Amino acid sequence: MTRILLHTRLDDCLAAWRASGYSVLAPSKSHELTRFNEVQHASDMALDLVLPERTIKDHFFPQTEPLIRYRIKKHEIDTEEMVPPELKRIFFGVRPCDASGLAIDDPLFGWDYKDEYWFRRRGNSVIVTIACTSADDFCMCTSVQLSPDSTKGSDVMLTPLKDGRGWQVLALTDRGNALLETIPSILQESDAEPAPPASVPVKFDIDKVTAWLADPASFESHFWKEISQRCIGCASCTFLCPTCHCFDIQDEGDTYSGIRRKNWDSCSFAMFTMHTSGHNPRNTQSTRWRQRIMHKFNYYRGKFDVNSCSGCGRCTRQCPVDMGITETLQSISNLPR
Amino acid sequence: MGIQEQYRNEAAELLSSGAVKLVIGYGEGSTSDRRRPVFIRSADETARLVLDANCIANLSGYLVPEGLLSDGKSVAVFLKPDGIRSVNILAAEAQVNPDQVVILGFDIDGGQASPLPGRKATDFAPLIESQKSTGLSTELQQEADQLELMSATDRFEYWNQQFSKCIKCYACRQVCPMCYCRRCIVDVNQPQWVNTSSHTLGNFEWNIVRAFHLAGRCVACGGCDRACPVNIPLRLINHRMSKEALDAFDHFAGESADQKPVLATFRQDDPETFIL
Amino acid sequence: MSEPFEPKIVAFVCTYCTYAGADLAGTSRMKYASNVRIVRLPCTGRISPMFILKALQKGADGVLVSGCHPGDCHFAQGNYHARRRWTVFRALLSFTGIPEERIKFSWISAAEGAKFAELINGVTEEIRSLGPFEQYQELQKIIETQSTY
Amino acid sequence: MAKIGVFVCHCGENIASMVETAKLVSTIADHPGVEISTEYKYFCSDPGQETVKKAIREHNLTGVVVAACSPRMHEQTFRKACAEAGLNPYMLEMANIREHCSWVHTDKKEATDKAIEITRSLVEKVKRNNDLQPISVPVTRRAMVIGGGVAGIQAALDIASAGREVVLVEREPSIGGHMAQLSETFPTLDCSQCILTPRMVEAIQHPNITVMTYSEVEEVDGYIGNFSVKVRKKARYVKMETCTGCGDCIQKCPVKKIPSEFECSLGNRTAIYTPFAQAVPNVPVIDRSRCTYFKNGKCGICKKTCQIDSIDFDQQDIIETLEVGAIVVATGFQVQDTSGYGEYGYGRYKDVITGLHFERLASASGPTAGKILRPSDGKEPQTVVFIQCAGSRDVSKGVRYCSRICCMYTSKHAMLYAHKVHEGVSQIFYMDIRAAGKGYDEFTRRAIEEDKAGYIRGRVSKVYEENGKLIVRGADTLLGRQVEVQADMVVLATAMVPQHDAKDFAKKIGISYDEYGFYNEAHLKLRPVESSTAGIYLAGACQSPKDIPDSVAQASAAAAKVLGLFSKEHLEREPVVAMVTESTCAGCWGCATACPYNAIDHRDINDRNGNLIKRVASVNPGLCQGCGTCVSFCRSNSIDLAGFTEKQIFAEVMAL
Repeated sequence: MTRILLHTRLDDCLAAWRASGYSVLAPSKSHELTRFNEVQHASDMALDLVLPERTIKDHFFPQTEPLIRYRIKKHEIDTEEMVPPELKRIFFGVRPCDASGLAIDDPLFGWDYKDEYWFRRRGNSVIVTIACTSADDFCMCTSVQLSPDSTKGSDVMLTPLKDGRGWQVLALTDRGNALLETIPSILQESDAEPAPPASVPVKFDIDKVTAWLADPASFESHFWKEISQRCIGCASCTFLCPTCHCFDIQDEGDTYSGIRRKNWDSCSFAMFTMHTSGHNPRNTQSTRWRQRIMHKFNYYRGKFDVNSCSGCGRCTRQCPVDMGITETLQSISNLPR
Repeated sequence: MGIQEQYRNEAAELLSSGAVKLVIGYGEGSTSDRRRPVFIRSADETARLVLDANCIANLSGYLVPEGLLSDGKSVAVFLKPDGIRSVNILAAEAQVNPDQVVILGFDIDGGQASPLPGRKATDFAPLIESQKSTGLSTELQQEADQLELMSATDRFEYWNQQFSKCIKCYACRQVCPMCYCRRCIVDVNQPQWVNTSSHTLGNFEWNIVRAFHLAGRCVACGGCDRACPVNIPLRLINHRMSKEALDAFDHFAGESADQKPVLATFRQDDPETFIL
Repeated sequence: MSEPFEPKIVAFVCTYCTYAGADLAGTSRMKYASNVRIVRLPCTGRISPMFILKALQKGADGVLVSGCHPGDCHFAQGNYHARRRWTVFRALLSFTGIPEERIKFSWISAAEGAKFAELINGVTEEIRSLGPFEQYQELQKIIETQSTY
Repeated sequence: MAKIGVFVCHCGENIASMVETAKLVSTIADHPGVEISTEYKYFCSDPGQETVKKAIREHNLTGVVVAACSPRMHEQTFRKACAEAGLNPYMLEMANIREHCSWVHTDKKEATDKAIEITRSLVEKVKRNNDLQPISVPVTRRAMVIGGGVAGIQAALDIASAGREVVLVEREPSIGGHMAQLSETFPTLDCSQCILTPRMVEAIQHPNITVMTYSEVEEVDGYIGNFSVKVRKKARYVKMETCTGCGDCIQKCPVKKIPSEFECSLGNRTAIYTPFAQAVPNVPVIDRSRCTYFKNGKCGICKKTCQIDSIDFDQQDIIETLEVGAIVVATGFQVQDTSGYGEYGYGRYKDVITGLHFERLASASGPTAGKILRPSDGKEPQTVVFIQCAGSRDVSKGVRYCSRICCMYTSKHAMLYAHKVHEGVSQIFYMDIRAAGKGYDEFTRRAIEEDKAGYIRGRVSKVYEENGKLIVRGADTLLGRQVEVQADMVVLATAMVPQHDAKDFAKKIGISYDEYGFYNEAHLKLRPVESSTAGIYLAGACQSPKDIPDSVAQASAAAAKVLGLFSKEHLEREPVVAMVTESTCAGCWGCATACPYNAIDHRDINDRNGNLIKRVASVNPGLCQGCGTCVSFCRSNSIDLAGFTEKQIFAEVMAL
């Protein structure tokens, strides 16, 4: 016997959570885009998507974030720190890959200096994940040692029932338990069978890939030029990635005042490594693509012992020229030894 | 012989005769209906080329990277009429030498790719001329009309919502053959005309500036619109600019390789009804 | 509201005609509304559309762009080029919902001090009746407040 | 760090009575980067300027804002003061709080707030000003005058007499222009050729003048002080060096029935010809299109006739490139084609002629040796009707402007007619008599009073033929009735219009023109002889319709301008010019296309081995006038304008 949540009780659930001071964000479609928006009703949610187009990363590490407000005075500059508000949030209907993305990024934001913006939001948020029972051609979680029902990064795991009436509910963390305690009467005990997870074929041999990347000779391989030839150097892969985390600090303002902000940046951009002198150590797109792959599957792994990829496949799904991590890693894993 | 076979043969012939050093075309993509740009350097690779109704991307942007044409050798490229117009603009703006571009022209109609006769951009002049006389896309116009019917306030709100989705990934810019600048205006920080941050104001400014820079240069290939990962209807704003260039200045982007930029020229009798 | 709304208007003008026209209005002691701030450029050809966007960001409720009459440009052609840019940029702004009434263009020669004064009064009055350009100013406010994400 | 000095001027009471200067001073003093902020009654006065200079020195100011009057008033004054205090003069900005503020507002608070904002934004601008140095351009002290009419001859003589070299280029075989065609000239009635030909001879004999006739300017490159002009010397087929002008070839030429352009087709010329007897140089040309030899290789009589073998059928056009520092354009006018005026019967009736025809009829050297005879039958007309404004001031069919000379020459024609045909009756249909000029009104009065010129105020609706007479039907608006006049000859005062190729020529040399094709002066009142392009000057009717005195006066004025330019070996120009950031320029040439002055060239950037890396735009500071049209075109912000840089304007706007 496990606890289940029926679709029909979802609205009650939302009401209870709101009553407990949470705001609920779930995949929904607004202005031709699927992303995590605040929802009031179950009917606002788009839970049948394989994946929303935007990740939940956006809500922890926003594309632009104000850090400091400054005012320029005659002889000094007044500053005022801007910290994110304390907001209790539930992310409902997160896919395992997106939830994993948060867990993958946690060590990065905390290894030397604890990024207050990230962890304050992490601490205030409960991740309610729904295991995947369907996948599309681009899904690749199984290739990066994750799975359609991976619990990594989740506080509560929902597994769809075979009969389609609802989900099996499993709290994974204290935060998850606390959340479920707000809805004791809404959950019920049942022995309904869970639906099997989606079948996601393994597309490359990650061990082979990481071994090749770790080989210093690979750095100068002609492979990079070949594989990245059509890359146009946009940042749609990095900005839609649940784990990419590079940023830039910018001051924006007028003569009298302004705001220092943290903005997403991307290794795909030529400007990313441009020096003031005009010299650019990564002056071709192939060196930039190499950096992206190396970072995710070699350097990050070396530092935090985890690949900086959760296999969501957005990089390929959204790529204007049909590139992406899958093709590159597939090609690496097919390289002759 | 189907068009794919025919063009594979032509590509092979161009490469083996040494007429071109490279063929830029389409290959199989990661799904059955996706096509991806491929770069073919020898005749025995031409079997990788695919040509069908899914080949919609405008490949002309791949002609621009620094150094590609500097050896004086020619490159062949698969282009639809929109792409041919792009080549004309790139030639007019001195970014490519049109003599080095061999066009493998085709068009898509009724779900079929069909060959277009001609090899040089000039060969397609009558085709482009007839496109001009046909006018801009009526589908786009109908979509744009929906917006024009709104009040300014509603229209502002509409774009506000659209642009607030923008994440400044610059896929629109990077995929666009016209965005060949060595340094984009958004990357100019002395002074910072365009707010780099991806808040709605910054997004608004970016999208307006890009549309303005494309005025009279956009060939409506739809690349930016398709590339946008957050589905901003960029086609509409670019269409509005094309319409203005055509209506006010009789300027149809990419008419010929010696067409002058619409905003670098003028006529003394240009319309000016709005000026007080 | 305690105080009546006074619009903020930024004008970009060429030095040879409209700036001189404004000088003439001054030397003729004509009186006009004080809402306009003038930015002097050598020629309307120098006026980039970015100026207009920045003025709006700075909270302008209206923008005025003015230069020599066609054929009178000190630089022979600058205003013809400017006119094309305005035509296109105006269409663009309008399409994105920035009301045409808020972005004004005019030709004012060095001799048209009276026209300058009338124009400033007319434009000020019109923008005053439109009210503040809250929609655009809201964009600036969003920047200054917390990220919504 | 910026150290800006702000100097708030009271301008007596002009500013101080409306702007609270003390508040302005104290508010600005609080602005970042302002080192000193102070006020004074008159900063433009000597003690005022002294205050500014002292402050610059004592505070080591890096920039100065004078909040006072319009920069158009005192910018130069304060720039000079800055320079004298050791500050680059371009580190100054004027905040216009008088013309744009105190004089035009009535509310002290509003005016003060505005003054603060104006001043503040200019403080931000001046922080970003750069030291600029005047641009020094070497001057080639040789002038070219294009057009050998009276204006061109006068300009050439004036420049040459002041000791500078001049090249006078004329496209016809002889200099002289329209004035050579005229009979007598108003208001003195001296013979046109008698006063002109000595000048023509003086010009060709002047040691400083090189006359190039039968030559056309093909291309003008370069800029003020440094023009490079390509001139096509058309093949004359007669050797200039040896021909003595004996005229034997002309006598013998068998092709005699060619309507003479000079005679307005009232007389004929030969295939080898000089346009008129007093032509300078007196060397004929062969009209290739009419010459039998060139048509079929037969004839060659002229060659056989010439005793000194000066005929050379093998001559080719020669392109000569000349370096000059200044150009005077004196390309003149033409008379409007009147064929559109069917109601006047021009072209249909032989005896309906233009004023210029009449000049030839009245000229002692003309086809009738000065007798007024009808073209149709050679008889002396007893009644002549003159129709004024036949094209001028006519919005529907002609030109909107007044041709300025027709009132005067029509009076003159009536007079000449009266002098030659004593019993003749002249009737003049006119709209207004415009006789503003020294001795002009007296002249027309004389025509009316002494020479019985009959003036009828009104327009002519139709000229038709009836029983061998021309009937002129018109209105007499003073009497308010229809009139019909029987005439033996009708003379149309046709409009003066630009040369047929005036616009093309303007494009070739890079000057601007108006809707008609008359060349634009830099400023109608204050710079009337300068074209819109520095170093190119205008003289005569190419700018607008003019009579001889005005043409000559303008020619001398243009010559004075040229001589002024030539007074120094180097010329100093305002450093407000465009500059290119080569590292980011993509070489799309939009700036070059947009530039009104063709001031932007291509520049190749090569690597050490001389291989081309890229081509970028490059501004020629000698040509650039500093309008900034290129700057707002450039999509990548790779071109900027000194004095009005993107940084400066941005800062100015962001401080508002």
